[in-house]
Amino acid sequence: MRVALALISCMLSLAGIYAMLGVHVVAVFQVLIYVGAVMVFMVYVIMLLDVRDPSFVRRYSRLLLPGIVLGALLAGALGISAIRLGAPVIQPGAGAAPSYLVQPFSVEFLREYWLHFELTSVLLVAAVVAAIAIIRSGRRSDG
Amino acid sequence: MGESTWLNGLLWLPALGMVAVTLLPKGRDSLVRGVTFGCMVLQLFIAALLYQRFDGTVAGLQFATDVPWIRDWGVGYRIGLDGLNVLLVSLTAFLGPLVVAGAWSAVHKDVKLFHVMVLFIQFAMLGTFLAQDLFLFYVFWEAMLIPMFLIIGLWGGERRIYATLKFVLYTAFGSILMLAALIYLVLYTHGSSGYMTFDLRHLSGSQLPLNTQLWLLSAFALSFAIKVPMFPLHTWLPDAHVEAPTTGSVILAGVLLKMGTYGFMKLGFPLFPEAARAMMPVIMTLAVISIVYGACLALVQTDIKKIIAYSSISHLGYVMLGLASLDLIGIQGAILQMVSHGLVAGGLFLMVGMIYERTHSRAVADYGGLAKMLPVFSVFFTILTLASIGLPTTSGFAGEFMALLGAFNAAWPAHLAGNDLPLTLAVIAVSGVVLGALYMLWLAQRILFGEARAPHAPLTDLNARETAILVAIVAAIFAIGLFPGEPLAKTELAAREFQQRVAGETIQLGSTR
Amino acid sequence: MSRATIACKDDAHPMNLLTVIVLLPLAGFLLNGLLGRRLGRTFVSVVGCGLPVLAFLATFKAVLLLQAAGPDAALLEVAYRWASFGDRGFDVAFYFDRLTAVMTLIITGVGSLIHVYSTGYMKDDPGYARYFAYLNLFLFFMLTLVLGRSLLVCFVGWEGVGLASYLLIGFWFEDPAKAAAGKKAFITNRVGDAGFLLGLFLLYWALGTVNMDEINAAFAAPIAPAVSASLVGVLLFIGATGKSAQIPLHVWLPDAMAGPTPVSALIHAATMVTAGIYLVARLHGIYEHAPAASQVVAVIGVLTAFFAATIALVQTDIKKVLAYSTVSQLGLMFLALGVGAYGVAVFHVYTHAFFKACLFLGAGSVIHALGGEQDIRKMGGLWRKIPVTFFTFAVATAAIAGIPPLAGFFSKDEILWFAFASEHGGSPILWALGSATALMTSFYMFRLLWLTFLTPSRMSHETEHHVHESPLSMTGVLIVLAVLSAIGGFFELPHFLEPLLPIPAVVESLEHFEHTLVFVAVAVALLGLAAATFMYRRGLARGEALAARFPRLHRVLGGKYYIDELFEAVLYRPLHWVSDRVFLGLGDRLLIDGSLHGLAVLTRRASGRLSRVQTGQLQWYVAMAVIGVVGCLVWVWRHG
Amino acid sequence: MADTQLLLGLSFVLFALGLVGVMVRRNALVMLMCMELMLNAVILALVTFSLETGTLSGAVLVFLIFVVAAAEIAIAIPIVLQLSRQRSSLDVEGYDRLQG
Repeated sequence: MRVALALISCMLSLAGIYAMLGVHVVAVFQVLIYVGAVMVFMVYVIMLLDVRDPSFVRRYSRLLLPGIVLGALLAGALGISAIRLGAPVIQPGAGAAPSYLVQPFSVEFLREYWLHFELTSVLLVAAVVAAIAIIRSGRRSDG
Repeated sequence: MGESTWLNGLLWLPALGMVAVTLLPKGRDSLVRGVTFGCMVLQLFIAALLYQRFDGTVAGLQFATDVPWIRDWGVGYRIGLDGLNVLLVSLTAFLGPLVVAGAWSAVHKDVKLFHVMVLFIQFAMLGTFLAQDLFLFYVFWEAMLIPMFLIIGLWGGERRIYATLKFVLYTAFGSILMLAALIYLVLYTHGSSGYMTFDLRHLSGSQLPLNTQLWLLSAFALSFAIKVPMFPLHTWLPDAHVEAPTTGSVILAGVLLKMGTYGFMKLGFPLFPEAARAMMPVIMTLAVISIVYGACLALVQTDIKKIIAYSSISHLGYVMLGLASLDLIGIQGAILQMVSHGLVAGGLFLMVGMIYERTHSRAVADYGGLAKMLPVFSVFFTILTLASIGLPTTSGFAGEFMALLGAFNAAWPAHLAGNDLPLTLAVIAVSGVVLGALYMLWLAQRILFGEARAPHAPLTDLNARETAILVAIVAAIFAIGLFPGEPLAKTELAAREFQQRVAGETIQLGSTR
Repeated sequence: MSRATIACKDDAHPMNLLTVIVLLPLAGFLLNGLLGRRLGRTFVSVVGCGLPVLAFLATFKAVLLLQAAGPDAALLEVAYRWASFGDRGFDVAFYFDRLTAVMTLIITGVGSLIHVYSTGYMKDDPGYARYFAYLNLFLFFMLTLVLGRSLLVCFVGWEGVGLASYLLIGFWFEDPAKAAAGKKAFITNRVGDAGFLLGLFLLYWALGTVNMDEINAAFAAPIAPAVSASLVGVLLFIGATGKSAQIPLHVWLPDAMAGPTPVSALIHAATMVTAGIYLVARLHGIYEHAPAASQVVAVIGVLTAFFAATIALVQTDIKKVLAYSTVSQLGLMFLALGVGAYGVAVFHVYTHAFFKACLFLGAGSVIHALGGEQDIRKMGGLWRKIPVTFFTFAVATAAIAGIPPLAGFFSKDEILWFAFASEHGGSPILWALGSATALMTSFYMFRLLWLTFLTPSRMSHETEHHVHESPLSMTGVLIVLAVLSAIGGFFELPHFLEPLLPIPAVVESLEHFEHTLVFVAVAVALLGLAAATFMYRRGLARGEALAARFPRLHRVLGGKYYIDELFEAVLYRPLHWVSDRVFLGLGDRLLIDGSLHGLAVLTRRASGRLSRVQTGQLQWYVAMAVIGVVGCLVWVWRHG
Repeated sequence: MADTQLLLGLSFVLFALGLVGVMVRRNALVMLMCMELMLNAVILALVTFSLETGTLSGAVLVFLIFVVAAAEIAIAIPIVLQLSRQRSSLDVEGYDRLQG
């Protein structure tokens, strides 16, 4: 449970950063989808499963030390490669900086990327069907 | 155009045969055997006709067909009859009906598939011999493996899985290297001469630097050496022979072993002449080792088929010796020895098959005094033993004699020039003649003479069918033994061309100095 | 030395005669072989004996033709071209000059006599047809050998004769020992043939031809060919030792007695074993220019003669005594060849054929009479029961011992003379050994005569009463041969062959010794007779006493110097051991197969260990992924 | 422009932490949550690049990631539920049936 709360707070702070950067749409949806939908679902599941589970007691797997070392290594490597590569590959946009406010962004978004928007709906439907399939196969196997 | 239709007919007849046999109803075994036998006999007639009309004096391909197949790779369906393969094609066609007749009463388990396989392997073998295009050659070369794998695998003896796996893996390993070398060669000629072709005639024209030639030749040589089989790569042969059914053994010994030597003669040496010349001492040494090694091992075997298998290694050592001598007589001897070994080993395996059908035992120790019980069998067995030893008037002698003569013709000038290796090798090869007599006579004496005993003692002597097969083989052996000039006239031009191509300068024939 | 060769094809000459001579016995073989068993005994004996006689008559006709054509003429007849290579090739051709005439006459003549004899000897043998088929096959190959013009055709006959002797020695194949003797003969011959082949290849490379007359001419030509005559000479001599049972390769001849007696008479006395001498005599051109090779021939010849004679002294089997005597006589012939007396050697072949065939057939008649008994210690007192055999046997024994008027004396005396005085390598030592051999020869021959015929009978009772004289077909032949071996010596063969085979010049200083040596030879022969009579007049007693006094020597001689056991230990067993342990065990099984199986096990074990990486733990996979990513990043830096 | 360096650094750290979390923690749910954290880090990096280069497609992509994240968690949770019911524990080490 504590992990979930920590994660929610982290996501909210991220939303804050986005807002400060002026990308309000993203900030709003971040809160709406991530915190609202995903984390609620996660909290719900955590509450569903009983707490006495042994994995809560022995928290860390055998890979504790190597895990941390690898994490640090990765972060270092990413950092170094970012510094060495210097300016990002893609050139700064020639046009005026588009405003990230809600109205112009959504007009722009739906005019150009309507296809991708529709595709996402297909993806969601697929996800729902998959979820149901897993549940049913689960019931049949123990039924 | 009429000319090449005969050859295409010869090649595609077994394929048609396969289709015909598959369409036959399942249960009718004798019908299946009849159709296959008819197809083989028809093929023999065509082959005889082609052999008759093949003109020894005309260089290059005869009855050739050249149809583009995969155009942008330069691959063509190019087949043709030339001096090198005319005798081997005739041998294959000659053995075809004998093989089918030999297995008349031996195979009872799903006869149809068996005969389809026999036709398939006949088709693949003829294709390999006739192919004048490297790609086509490789396709047929690989196609041969499948039926052989099944024939040994399905109808073989107890350890057939091990034997057939070993056989296929060995050959496949070799041919993969060959494929790599083949592709490299074609790409190289593509690079240097601008157009990509698999046609043998053009490929042999390309000038490759020596060390690439060496690499390519060693890849080709490995694949062919496994097939010959030469000394270090021969262990698959005894197992394959012991476990193969009679038909499998006869085809394996009769024709398949010639693929390796034919490969050397047709592809290996002519494509890479300088490398071939450089590798001659190695090949000659391996050939002589094969002769002596095969003979010695045959001396200590207890299974008749193993003895004949090792004797095949020894005989084919002579072929390689003849080829490696790069002397016209040696090359002609090599070609003749190939045909003679096909007949002799084929005949011996057929006979072992016949005795196996009666007694179901291949161990030498189980037999004795067969001359008393099976007089006709022993007469033929003695004749074939003598042919295998290389007694004059038999084809075995003609082949060995010329191969050794060629080896000496090449060895003496080298000896005078200070390089003693070929001479010592040739002298050791002659000792192979004595070893040959040792093990074959030991075998003949153990099973033919002495007091009469055999498993399931009262044995019936050979029936008409078996006698007819053996009469055909013995007749062919004596024909070649007494009149080798006639077949050699057909191959002389090609052999001379091979010699001049590989030996570089045109050595005056058998020059005295 | 150009030779008037008359191509047989010309009109003055009937259809190619030589090919007919050769093919007649082959026809006999085919007829008897295929139809013999079905058409009964009479058909077999008519065909079996008829065709060799026909061949004899045809030879006679050829000889007459040859005589008409002058002393050193030759009939040449090309049958067909065996194989051709460009402008050159091998063809099957037959060549008939005086040397071949003599040899062919012996082969067909003595051969026919022996065929007639065999009809009696093999009468009740089930394999009657097969026997005559093999005998005719032998004649066919022997004639090919002798009549062949090129070394190749000669080699065909050479190996063919080996085959025929293999079949005939192992004729009663039920008995494994007899079959093994046949095998041993064939293999020992084969070793000799390998030497022959080496010589043939060398000649073909050096001279480009294998025709024997051209070879002689090439070596006689002023510019010597590229190859050393001695090397070729020695190689061909190895072939000769194989066939004519000289020292290293003589082991097969005594065992060859396992075959029927007429076979021993024909093959191992009269014809086959003389093939080696014919070869050396025919290719005298080489040996004239190869003093080293001739020396080798002479030394091995005389050693074999002496060595075989010593063994013959103690043999108890009647056929073994004769076998070793043959080896010894062959040694003498090679001695003659070694010292350049080619004509004399052929003369000895000629006389030896007669009396040795007569001896063997006589022994056959004795064995036939005693119902298969071959041990001379169980014989004796036969001279009254089988008088004709005794008389002919006695004449032949006297002939071989060298008693003056008979044939043996003439040829042996000339050999010893030339061994002593020939310019071409004669030496007193050779003569001394030769004379010792002659002494031993007459001793063991008369010992044989005494023990079998003249001493009081030691036969078991029931064989004694069963003894009967052989039928006419056998005794008739014996008489003919006895007569021939008596008068044979008077026909001066060396001078008949003079133009062809030169008689060596004699060292002047020793010129006058000739007559004294003749007396010495006669004395030696009579001394042997006396010693044998003294030793064996009353039976075995004295012989055994002598043997008892030198037990070790007796055992060594009896054991034939243990040569067979030596070959077994030095050649046969190591070959088996090497092939079994080293090649098969180590080579095939361990190294090659082992490495293959090793490869297979290696791959299986390696894949086993690799699969353990799949632990099933999610985190382990994530860790692997991270290492991968970091690796890529690092790689990008280095190569980026 | 200094803040892009900062933001990027933050996203790398967040990503590394998420990764460490996945590797270290035994509980399946915690692993899922760490994955969510890694996703957020990626979104942050995406947004910073989009801002820096002033193109809109960056933001659009963010939306797609939101959808994907939602779909992913929708499937992940039932799988984890099934696994936990079968193995009667959320411990990841228990799920090792796919062994080599």
